[in-house]
Amino acid sequence: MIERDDGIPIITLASVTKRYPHDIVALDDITLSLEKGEFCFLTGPSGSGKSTLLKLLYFAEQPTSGDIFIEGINIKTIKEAHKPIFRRKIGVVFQDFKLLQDRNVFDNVALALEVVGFSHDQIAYRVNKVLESLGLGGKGRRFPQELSGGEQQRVAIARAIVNRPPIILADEPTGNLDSVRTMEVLDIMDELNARGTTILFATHDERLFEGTRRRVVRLRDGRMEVGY
Amino acid sequence: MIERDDGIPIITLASVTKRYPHDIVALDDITLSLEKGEFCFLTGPSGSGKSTLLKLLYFAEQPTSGDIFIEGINIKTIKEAHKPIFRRKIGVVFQDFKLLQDRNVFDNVALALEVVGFSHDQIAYRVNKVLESLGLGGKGRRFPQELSGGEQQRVAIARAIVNRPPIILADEPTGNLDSVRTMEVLDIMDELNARGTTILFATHDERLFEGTRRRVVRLRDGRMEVGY
Amino acid sequence: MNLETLVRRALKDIRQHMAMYALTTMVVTLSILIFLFFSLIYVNLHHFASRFGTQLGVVVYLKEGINEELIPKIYNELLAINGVKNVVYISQEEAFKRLERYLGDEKMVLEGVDATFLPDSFEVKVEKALFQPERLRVIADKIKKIEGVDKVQYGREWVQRLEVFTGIARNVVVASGILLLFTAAFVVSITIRLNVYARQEELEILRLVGATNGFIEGPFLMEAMLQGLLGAGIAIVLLYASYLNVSSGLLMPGFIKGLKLVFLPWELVVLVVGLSMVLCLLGTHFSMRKFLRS
Amino acid sequence: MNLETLVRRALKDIRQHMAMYALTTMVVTLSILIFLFFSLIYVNLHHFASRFGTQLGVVVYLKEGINEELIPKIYNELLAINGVKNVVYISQEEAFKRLERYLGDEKMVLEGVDATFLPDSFEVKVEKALFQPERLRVIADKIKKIEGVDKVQYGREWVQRLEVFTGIARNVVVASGILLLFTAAFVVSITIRLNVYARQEELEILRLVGATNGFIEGPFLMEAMLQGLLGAGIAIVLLYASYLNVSSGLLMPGFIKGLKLVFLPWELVVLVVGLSMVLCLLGTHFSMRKFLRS
Ligand SMILES: Nc1ncnc2c1ncn2[C@@H]1O[C@H](COP(=O)(O)OP(=O)(O)OP(=O)(O)O)[C@@H](O)[C@H]1O
Ligand SMILES: Nc1ncnc2c1ncn2[C@@H]1O[C@H](COP(=O)(O)OP(=O)(O)OP(=O)(O)O)[C@@H](O)[C@H]1O
Ligand SMILES: [Mg+2]
Ligand SMILES: [Mg+2]
Repeated sequence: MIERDDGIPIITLASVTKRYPHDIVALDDITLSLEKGEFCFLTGPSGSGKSTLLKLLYFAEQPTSGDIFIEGINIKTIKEAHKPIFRRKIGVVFQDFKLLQDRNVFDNVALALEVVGFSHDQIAYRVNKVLESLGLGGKGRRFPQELSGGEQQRVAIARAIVNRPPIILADEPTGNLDSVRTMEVLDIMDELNARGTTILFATHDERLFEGTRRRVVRLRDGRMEVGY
Repeated sequence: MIERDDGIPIITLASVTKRYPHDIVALDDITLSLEKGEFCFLTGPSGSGKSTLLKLLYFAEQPTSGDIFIEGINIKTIKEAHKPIFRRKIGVVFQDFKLLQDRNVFDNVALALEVVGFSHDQIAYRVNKVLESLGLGGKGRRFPQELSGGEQQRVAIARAIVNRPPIILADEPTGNLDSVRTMEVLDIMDELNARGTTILFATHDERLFEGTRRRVVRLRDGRMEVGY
Repeated sequence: MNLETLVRRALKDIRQHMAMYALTTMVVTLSILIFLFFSLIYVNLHHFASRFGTQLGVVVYLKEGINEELIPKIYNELLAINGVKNVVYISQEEAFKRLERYLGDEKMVLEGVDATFLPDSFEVKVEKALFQPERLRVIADKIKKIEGVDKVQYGREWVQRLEVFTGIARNVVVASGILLLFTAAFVVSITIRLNVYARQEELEILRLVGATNGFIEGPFLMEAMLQGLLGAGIAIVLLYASYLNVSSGLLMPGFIKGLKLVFLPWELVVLVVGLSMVLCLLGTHFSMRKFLRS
Repeated sequence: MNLETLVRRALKDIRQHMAMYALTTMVVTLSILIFLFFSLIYVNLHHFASRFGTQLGVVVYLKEGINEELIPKIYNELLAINGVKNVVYISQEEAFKRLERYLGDEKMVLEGVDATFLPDSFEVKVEKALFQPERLRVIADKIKKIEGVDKVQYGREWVQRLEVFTGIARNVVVASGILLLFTAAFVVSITIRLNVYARQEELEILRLVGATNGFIEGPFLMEAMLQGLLGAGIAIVLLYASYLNVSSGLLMPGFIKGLKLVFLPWELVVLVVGLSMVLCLLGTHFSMRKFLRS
C-alpha cells in the first residue's frame, strides 16, 4: 500500500449519500478518504454505485447529503467558475468513453491539453507519446467510429492521463480490453502512481487486484462493504 | 460441443476479407461456418477484427471480397428491402449497446418486437419476462442515462434475445458486468442455445470459455489463428 | 403495422421530442404566416384596386347632330364589345353639369352658354382596366370604327403611365410571392433536415434491429403531416385573428374604421394547408432517405 | 486562449460541421434577404412617392382687385411658413391658359371671355405632403389669415382620402416590417437552437474535461458572428445583384427600362449586417447557456 502521510487526504467523502429521483439510493452514507499518491480499487457488482461515486468526484452529480473534499476543499464551496480548474486536476476515464465523434483521435486526446492552454508543439509531442504508449500510434487521424471498442477505450484512457493530472478516476477502463492490453494499462497506471498520481480505479474484474496489496473498496447496493 | 448436422450450416464465411478505407485490413481471408444450434466463442486481442466479423453478419458493413451465407443464402443477393427480414432473425448485442437514449428501457427492448409486429399484450409479457431474467425488473420505466453501465449492457442483451431469434451475435456482452452477472448471462445464453439458437459470442474474457468444451475461434490481426 | 400503432408511435415520438418538434413547427408557422400575410395584403390591394379600377373607362363622343335613333344601336354595339363592362349614356345636359361641377366657383364663366355646345357621349367602363390598361387601347380602337362615333378619349398618357405602374407592381408582386414561397419552403425543409440530422443515430439503431424503411419513416411522415397541418393552421388562425382585429377597427386608428377588408379566398387557404403538409412530408422524406440506405 | 487559437478552432469546427453550418447560414441568408427585399421595395416606393408627392400643394386665391404691391409681401409670407417647399405665382393669364388646356376641344366655350374673370393665385408646394396630408390642412389654415388672401383650396376631400390611404400604407408597412424582422430573428434563433441541441453531447464532454465556459463558447460565438456576417453579406450581395439586373433592365420588360431605382441606404445595410451578427451571437449564447450550467 503506497501512502504518503503529508497531511490532509487528497479526496475525502464524509457520510455521502446520493439519491436519484424516484428514491433510487445509489450511495448510502459513504465515508472514505484517499491519501495523496494512493492507488485504490473500487469494486462491486453491477449497479452498486461505483460510477456514481466517481461522478460525485468530478462534479457530474451532486451528493444528496454529506460532504466531499478535494485537496481539503469542500466542493460545495467551489464556485461554478472555478470548477473547470478543479476538473483539470482530475483525469477521468468514463465508462462510456465520451469521445467526440466528430474529432479524430489526436484531437480528442489533445482536448485535455488545449483546455489548459498548452502550446501547439507541446500538445503534438505529448499526445503522440501517450497514444504510442497505449498502442494507438498511427491511429491519430482516425475518428472514434473507425476504431474497435478496445481502441476507443484506450483513447479515453489517453485523454485522461495526457495532461498528467494529480488525480485519475478510471471507471471500468479495461472492460473492453483483452488481458494483455489490460496489463499494459495497469502498468501505465502503476507508473503514474509511482510518480505521485492518486488513482481511484473502478472495476468489476477481481483479477486486477487479486495479487496486489493495494487497497480495495467494495460497494454493494450503495454501501461500503469492506474498508481496507 | 453441441452440433446438429441437419444439412447446410446456418452461417458461412468463405474467404472473407474486409478492408476499411486507407488500407486497413480488419479481416483477412476468413473461412468459417457455424452449424445450426452451435455456440461458438470468438476471441482475440483488441482490434483483431471480432466486431468487424459480426458487423458483416448483420449487414452493417460489406465484405471487400469473399462470400457470406446466412441460412444458405448469399447475402450479396439479398435485396435491400429484404434485409430487415433477415436482421430480425439475428439478435445482436452491440459492443456500444446502441440504446435509444430518448426511450425508456421497456420501449428499447420492445422495439425488437414492435418491428416484427407483435401485439401490445404479447410485447408487455415478453419484455417484462426478459427484463426480469436479466435482473432489470422494475427498471423498465428508466431511461438508459439513468442506468449503470452494466445495466445498460443488460438492456442491450434483453433487446437482442427478446424476440427469440434463431441467431444471436453477442459482441463483448459481459464487458461491463461483474462475475456473477456474467455467469447469469452465460446461463441465459446456454438455455437459449439448448432450445436451438445459434450463438456467436465475441469476447476477450478467456475465463468464459476456459472450462467449456465449446468451439473457440481466435482472431489475431484479422486472421484466424485456431480452428476447432 | 396498423394505423393505430402508427399514430400512437407518432404521438409518443412527438411527446419525447417536444422541444424540437415545437421549434420546427414554429418555423413552419412563421414561414407560412409571412407568406399568407403578404397574400392578404395583396388580395386587399387587389380588392381596392378592382373597385377603384371600375372607374376607368373610355369616353365616346358622338358626331354632332347625330340621328337620335342611332343612339340605342350604338349603345348595343358598345355593350357587345368583348371586355366592356357597362355603358352609360351622357346627355348634353349631364355633360354640362359635370363641367360646372369641375369649374366649381368659377362656373360663372359658363353663364349664358348653351348646353348643346357639348356633344352627346357614352361612358364605357372596361373590365379589369386597372390591371390590363392595354385593353383600353384595344377597345378604343374598336369603338372608333362604329358608325356615328366622332371621337374616343381614354387618356392615352394616363394609360401609358398606368401600364408602367401596373407592370412594375405585377413584377414586384410576382417576384416577392415567389421569393416568399421559395424561402418558406426552403427554411422549412432546412429545419426539418436539421431535425433529422439530430436524430440520425436513432434511425441507424432502428435499422439495425430490423425495422423496415416503412416502419422507420412511418411516424416521421405522420409527424411531418401533422406539423404541416399545425403550422399552416396556426398561421391561418393567427392571420384571421389579426384580420378580425383590424377589420373591426379595434387596433387601428379611427380613420380606417368602416373600411371593408376581405380575407383570403378559402381556396387559397386550403391550398396553403395542403402545400404545407406536402412540403413537410417531402422535406422529411428526402431528409431521411439518405439515412435509410443499405 | 489567444485569438489565433480561437479562430483556428472555429474554422476547424466549421469544416467538421459543414453541412449543418451551411444549412443554418442559408436560413440566416434567406431570412435577411426577405427582410431586405421588402425594405428595398419600400424604399423605392417611398422614393417614387416623394417625387410624386412634391406635386401636392395648396392653391391660394387672392382678393379681386388686390393691390399689386401686396403680392411680393404675400409671396414672402407664404415662403416663411414652416413646411412650405416653394411658392409659384399664377397670373390671371396663366390660370386662363390652364382652364383652356383642361377644356381641350371644348375650349370654344371660353371664346370672348376675359381672362380677368379668374383671380390671381399662388401655388404653394408643401414638403412631404404625401406622407403627412394633415400638414396641408394646417398650412392652409395659416395661409387663410394672411392679408389679401381670399380663399384657400387644397382639396379637402382629397386630402382626407389621402390621409386614410397613407394611414393604411404606414400601418401595413410598419406591421410587415415588424413581422418580417421578428420572423427573421425568430427563425434564425430557432435554427441556431436546433443546431446547438444537436451538439449538446459535445458541450457536455468539453465541460467534463475541464473546459471553461469561455473555452466552450468561444468558437461557437466566433462561428455565430461569421455566420451573421456571411448570412447578411450573401443576402446583400444577392439583393444588389438583382437590383443591378432590374435597374439595368436586363431582366425586366421593356417599359420599365430607364426607370431610376434606388438601393438601400448604406446605413441600413450596415445596420442589418450588425443586427444579423448580434442576432446570431445572442441566439447562440442563449441557446448554449442552459448547457453550460454546473
Ligand atoms: N441518472 C440516474 N438516475 C437514476 N438512477 C441512476 C442514475 N444513474 C445511476 N442510477 C442507479 O444508481 C445505481 C448505481 O449506479 P452506478 O452507475 O453507480 O453503478 P455502477 O456500480 O457503476 O454499476 P456498473 O458496474 O454496472 O457500471 C444503479 O442502480 C443505477 O440504476
Ligand atoms: N470504420 C472503420 N474504419 C477504419 N478502420 C476500422 C473501422 N472499424 C474498425 N476498424 C479497424 O479494424 C480493426 C478491427 O476492428 P474491430 O472492431 O473488428 O476489432 P475488435 O476485435 O472488435 O476489437 P475490440 O475487442 O477492441 O472491440 C481495428 O484495427 C480497427 O481499428
Ligand atoms: Mg458504472
Ligand atoms: Mg469490438
